[in-house]
Amino acid sequence: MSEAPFGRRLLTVTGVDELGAYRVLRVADRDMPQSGWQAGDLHPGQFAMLTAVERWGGGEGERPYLPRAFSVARRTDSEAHFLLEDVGPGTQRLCELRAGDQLWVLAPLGRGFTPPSDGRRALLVGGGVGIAPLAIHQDTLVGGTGAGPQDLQAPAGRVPGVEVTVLLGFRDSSRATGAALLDRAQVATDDGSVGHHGLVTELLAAEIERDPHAIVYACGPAGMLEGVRALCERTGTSAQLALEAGMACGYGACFGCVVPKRGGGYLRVCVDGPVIDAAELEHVDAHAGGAGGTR
Amino acid sequence: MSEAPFGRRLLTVTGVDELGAYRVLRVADRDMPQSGWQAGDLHPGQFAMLTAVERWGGGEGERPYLPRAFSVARRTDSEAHFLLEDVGPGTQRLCELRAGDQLWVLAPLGRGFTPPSDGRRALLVGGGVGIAPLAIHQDTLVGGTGAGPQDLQAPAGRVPGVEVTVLLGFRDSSRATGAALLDRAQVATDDGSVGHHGLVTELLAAEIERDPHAIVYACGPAGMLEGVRALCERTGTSAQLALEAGMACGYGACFGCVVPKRGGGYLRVCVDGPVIDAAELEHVDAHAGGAGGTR
Amino acid sequence: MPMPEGRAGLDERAWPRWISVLGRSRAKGRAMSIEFCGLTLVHPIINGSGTFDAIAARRVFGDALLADFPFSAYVSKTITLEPRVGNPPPRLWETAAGLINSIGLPNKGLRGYLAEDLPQLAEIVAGAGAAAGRGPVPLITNVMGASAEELSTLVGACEERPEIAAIELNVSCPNVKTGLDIGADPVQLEQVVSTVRNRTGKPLIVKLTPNTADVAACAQAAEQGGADAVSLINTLRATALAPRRSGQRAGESDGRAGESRGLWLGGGSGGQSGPAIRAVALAQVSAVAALVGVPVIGMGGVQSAVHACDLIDVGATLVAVGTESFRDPAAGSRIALGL
Amino acid sequence: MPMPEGRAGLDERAWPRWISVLGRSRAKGRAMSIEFCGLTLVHPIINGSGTFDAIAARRVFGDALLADFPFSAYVSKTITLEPRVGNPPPRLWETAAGLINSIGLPNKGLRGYLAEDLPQLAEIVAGAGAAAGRGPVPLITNVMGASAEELSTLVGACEERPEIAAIELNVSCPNVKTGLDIGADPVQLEQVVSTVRNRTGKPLIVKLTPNTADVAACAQAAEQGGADAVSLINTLRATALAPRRSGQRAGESDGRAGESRGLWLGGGSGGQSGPAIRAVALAQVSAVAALVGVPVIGMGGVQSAVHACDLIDVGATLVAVGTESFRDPAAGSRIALGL
Ligand SMILES: Cc1cc2nc3c(=O)[nH]c(=O)nc-3n(C[C@H](O)[C@H](O)[C@H](O)COP(=O)(O)OP(=O)(O)OC[C@H]3O[C@@H](n4cnc5c(N)ncnc54)[C@H](O)[C@@H]3O)c2cc1C
Ligand SMILES: Cc1cc2nc3c(=O)[nH]c(=O)nc-3n(C[C@H](O)[C@H](O)[C@H](O)COP(=O)(O)OP(=O)(O)OC[C@H]3O[C@@H](n4cnc5c(N)ncnc54)[C@H](O)[C@@H]3O)c2cc1C
Ligand SMILES: Cc1cc2nc3c(=O)[nH]c(=O)nc-3n(C[C@H](O)[C@H](O)[C@H](O)COP(=O)(O)O)c2cc1C
Ligand SMILES: Cc1cc2nc3c(=O)[nH]c(=O)nc-3n(C[C@H](O)[C@H](O)[C@H](O)COP(=O)(O)O)c2cc1C
Ligand code: FES
Ligand code: FES
Repeated sequence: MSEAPFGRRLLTVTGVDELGAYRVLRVADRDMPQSGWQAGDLHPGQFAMLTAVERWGGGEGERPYLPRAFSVARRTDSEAHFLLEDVGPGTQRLCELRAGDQLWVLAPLGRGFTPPSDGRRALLVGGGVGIAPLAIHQDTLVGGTGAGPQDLQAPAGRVPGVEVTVLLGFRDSSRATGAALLDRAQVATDDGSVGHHGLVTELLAAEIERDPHAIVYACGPAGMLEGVRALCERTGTSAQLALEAGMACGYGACFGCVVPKRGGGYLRVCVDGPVIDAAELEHVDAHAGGAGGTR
Repeated sequence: MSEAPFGRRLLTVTGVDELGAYRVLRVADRDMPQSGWQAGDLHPGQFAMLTAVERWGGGEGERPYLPRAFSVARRTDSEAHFLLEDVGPGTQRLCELRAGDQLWVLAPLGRGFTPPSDGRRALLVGGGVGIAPLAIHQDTLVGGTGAGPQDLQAPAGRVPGVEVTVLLGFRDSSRATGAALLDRAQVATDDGSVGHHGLVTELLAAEIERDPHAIVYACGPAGMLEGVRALCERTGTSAQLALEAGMACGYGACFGCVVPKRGGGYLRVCVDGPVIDAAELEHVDAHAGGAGGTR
Repeated sequence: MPMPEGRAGLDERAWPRWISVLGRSRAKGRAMSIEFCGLTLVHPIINGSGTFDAIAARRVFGDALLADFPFSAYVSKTITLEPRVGNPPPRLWETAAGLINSIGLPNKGLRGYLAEDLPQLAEIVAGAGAAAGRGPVPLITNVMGASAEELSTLVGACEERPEIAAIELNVSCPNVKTGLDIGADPVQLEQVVSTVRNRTGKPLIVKLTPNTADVAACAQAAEQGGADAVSLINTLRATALAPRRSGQRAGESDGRAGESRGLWLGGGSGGQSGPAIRAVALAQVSAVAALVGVPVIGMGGVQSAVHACDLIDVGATLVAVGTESFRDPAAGSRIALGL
Repeated sequence: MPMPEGRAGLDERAWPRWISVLGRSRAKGRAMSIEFCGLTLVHPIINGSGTFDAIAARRVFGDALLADFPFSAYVSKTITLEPRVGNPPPRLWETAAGLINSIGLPNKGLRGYLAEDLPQLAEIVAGAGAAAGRGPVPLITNVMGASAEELSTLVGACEERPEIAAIELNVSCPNVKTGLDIGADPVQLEQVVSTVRNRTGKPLIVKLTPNTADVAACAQAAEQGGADAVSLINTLRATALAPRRSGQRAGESDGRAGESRGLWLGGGSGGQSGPAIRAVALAQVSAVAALVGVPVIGMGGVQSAVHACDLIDVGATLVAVGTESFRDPAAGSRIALGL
């Protein structure tokens, strides 16, 4: 896993693309490592703390004030991409950014996913903006031949012959549009407007049935993650969950981003996570939930 | 003097024009009374409390937060004009406004100038952004035939045959450009780049010498106002000074905007002023000074 | 001191009575109304003492003020026994999301207030009530004294004036040189309150100081002393230095240390108000409401109905608006309508 | 309590010694240096306890942290006798220009700290010093106890460890259920300080609580008890309610009153920090520096060199940065360079 340079870096927005209910924020960044599994690499699941240079630290209701956490959704050789959902003042401000605007970026932070060992199948399960870390995870595992843009260089991390299955759940069709961020995704929607009418965990159960040795990589709303955790506990499937928590610093300084650890005590999502082995958790509680930071 | 409607009004910016070191903020406003000397009229010297709807109440350094006070510089039948000098976060934000942006406006506020009695000459003496109230004062006295725009309707207040002499002092030539706001102004600059090299009070002394019965109307930096006050005290000339003070409310609620009264106690600039008879003051202190609010 | 759980609006039964009224009334589209110490108020929003000069506002806004009077009860600025001119300027400093004031309680003194201001205020609150087809908006007079004797004189004089519906004791103003701050010491506070309590049958509100170790203990002392209600929070003690170069912007300076600089405020230090103190106010109101039985008037940084509801949800019966009225004179009505 | 004039940096001779050094050194382009309780610091900016976990930061940033270590002395988070897991989440709430935290002082307890954390911290401060061609960055250990006995044990244990350059007593943390807050009562505070004073020859810093009626009196008590320095301000007691609808924005709600809502913070209430408390901090530091002879560490909402200079101008010798480090891990260096 790569170390972050000490201190925020001042980067420039290259563009913000609409993706259904979401936005893809593209930032010019040649210094962040490419994704992979070696020590110096950017590990899929690592995140960044973002602050807009202009109009941050005030405004109606005087928020946002602190930086906000976002998974690196994609790494091209010249850009870092972030998937945004406007759920409050910080994400709203970031969604308003335009090409040329400047951004403070502290990254890469946290512990990411670890690749599947000895050719086991990777089940990528996500929902809402939780699909962001799964996108770069897929890019990295399959060598970026997936839904990634052309200039996506084949990452160091390519795992030869690994089989990747992508299962994504969304509330409605405008959100399901986000599935385009990944390659060959099976989609479930709560309202049945796209794909399977129901929960993504139902699709997951079927896949696990078929292949109990698969490894699950999940990121999404708290409810979904808890469903995945409970299911994998029952079936004895190993799962890596990318959690969220309200964060002030993102680098272990404030002790604000904790989730309860199995057997007592707490884990700091920013340094002990965001990717945490499901076995370390008794349950995923509402505050460790997917899209929506402190929700 | 006209009463203000109770509560801020949401108005739209029609344009912001450059005027040397200053900006002229034009706001669409058909409801504010036209200028004149009757009860219901807008009196020259009255002011407004302005707040930008967007990006006010936060930002780097978390200011501006409170509304800011500005003299009505000109009243056309469709617009109110304000002269701005960028001296801090509030004026900077207002200078950034563009046509179509919205503004909260509480106006008209305070006591304005009273017209010269029995054909006495009006000596308008100003400096820096302090020239703003003098512009509408001249418009009103002479019936708006001066430097005012074409659609400037002849105000009710026209004082037949009144003689108006305008003396303006500026720091340098880029500020002296502001003199264009008034008609037939004699200009003095500290650096001698335009007009008389020296203080406007020197020009004033000469004018008073020539006509001791003239009435002085002054607005500008504290130093200039104190010079005018002291001069008029010596020569027994009656003078009306438009003061400034740091303000929170503009309508008498906070008691924050006071200046010392001759013989003890304080006057609230927003309700007892901003125009105060020089005889009511022992001196104009640094905080009651012209351009720059709380300076 | 952390808040006992089960408080802070968690418990249905803990909500002030009027909220259910409000709930029903909204359904039925009727105006809400609240009982407060025997007074009937049309909504829960009043002004913070010293933040709305109704006499000046009447001159500035004319009858329009009466037609849309923003408060369901009107609180006067603090009145002292002798006249005060207040502190020398500057009296204001804008802070991060707030304001520091060092006004110094200018007022005409008890005699001047009763002779000149009270009749005008009475006419205004009567006019405001009449404009809404009701009786006068209840008038609350806020008084401050350095001793129990002074306060007794003040309260005794108010007792005799029928125009005054209730009395608020300011035992907390941080930016005046009263030496010891009686409001900060529960023992002293209880003595003072019980002394003045005997001087009036009108509702007696004690405005607590936030600059204390245990505001809930002070509130309890006021209650034991016989207060009919408590109000909080007053401003937090704060100060500011003169900017380095005039016109220089916060954050912009290279900040050379050691330049000779004076205090900005003529009064030396002052009191912080506005959004910056909102979360502190919420904690103090919550702690007080959890401990006392008398109604609580909550205030501090309220800018919107959301903020007012937060205070109500932790147990406030009324909410006062102060600094926000400087930004918007009609803030009181805007907030009341949002409820 | 208003500030005596003639203080607050008005008086040349009142400035801390290092400022003139700084003045000279800047001219000569040399690094500044400051004496603080016998320690020599390269600049006046340190961290606030509990706001910078150097061990975690070392893991996240690697040697880059040592090369650009942002503080001239490093203060540990608060250590207690027994281990603490801290408060349940959520622990954070963003406010108007600030942050409320309800962390609950998680730490490994004295034994765990001395055995596991201290050696790592010692290595980090040594590495940071070495990277600048100097000795170790002085390490200050912050301890908290519910009683004089507990504090004595903690201080006594620190006394024996040469890695520890100085000790800071936290008598002020508002968001932990220690029952009575010793720091708020001058008499109690003096007793406690004089008791632990005998247990160590190392510089003893007392971190005062801001949640008190007269912080200057508390500072004086600490000084009389034998403190070598005082530090302030800690966070102001504050709280927050859960947002009505998730994702709902502040100010956006129509604010229906009386909806059942709980406290947001797992710990119930918490402490306000950040820009919102800056003016309160300036007033308290000013009042304390005017009264005590020992050096003062000022903190509260410092985001820039301007804010640090404000504290220095009212008499602080060192300035601590807390919440701003969350926004910018290198804030300490940025501010020190701006001086
Ligand atoms: C490791 C990690 C990775 C993430 N990756 C992504 C990503 O790729 N894409 C993405 O869109 N999001 C991501 N998030 C979530 C994102 O950080 C949050 O959505 C964002 O912080 C919300 O900020 P906001 O200001 O927009 O809304 P906020 O209002 O700050 O947050 C929304 C939620 O925060 C709570 N809240 C409301 N007010 C406050 C307050 N005053 N203080 C504290 N909490 C409050 C409420 O629960 C509300 O629903 C990630 C979070 C983490 C921790
Ligand atoms: C009746 C009246 C009429 C006016 N008419 C005009 C006009 O027509 N045109 C015009 O340009 N200006 C006018 N002014 C002045 C104008 O109101 C001020 O320039 C404006 O308020 C400055 O605000 P700012 O945020 O830009 O700068 P600020 O920084 O708020 O004000 C600049 C000055 O305020 C002081 N200051 C700095 N920081 C603070 C702080 N935190 N809190 C309080 N004071 C601080 C300093 O002295 C600084 O030099 C008028 C003022 C009054 C009272
Ligand atoms: C300019 C100003 C003047 C004040 N004067 C008084 C006063 O005379 N008496 C008093 O009890 N409180 C006074 N206060 C305190 C307010 O009533 C209120 O308690 C405080 O400002 C917090 O509310 P806010 O944040 O909504 O302003 C004053 C506050 C301000 C800002
Ligand atoms: C998240 C957080 C944790 C803190 N933990 C401690 C602590 O363990 N011990 C302590 O004495 N102060 C603690 N503090 C208080 C800070 O050291 C500092 O006094 C306060 O935050 C004010 O400074 P600031 O506004 O720069 O943050 C903490 C503050 C924050 C925000
Ligand atoms: S966000 Fe600060 S410790 Fe995790
Ligand atoms: S600005 Fe508030 S009273 Fe004048």
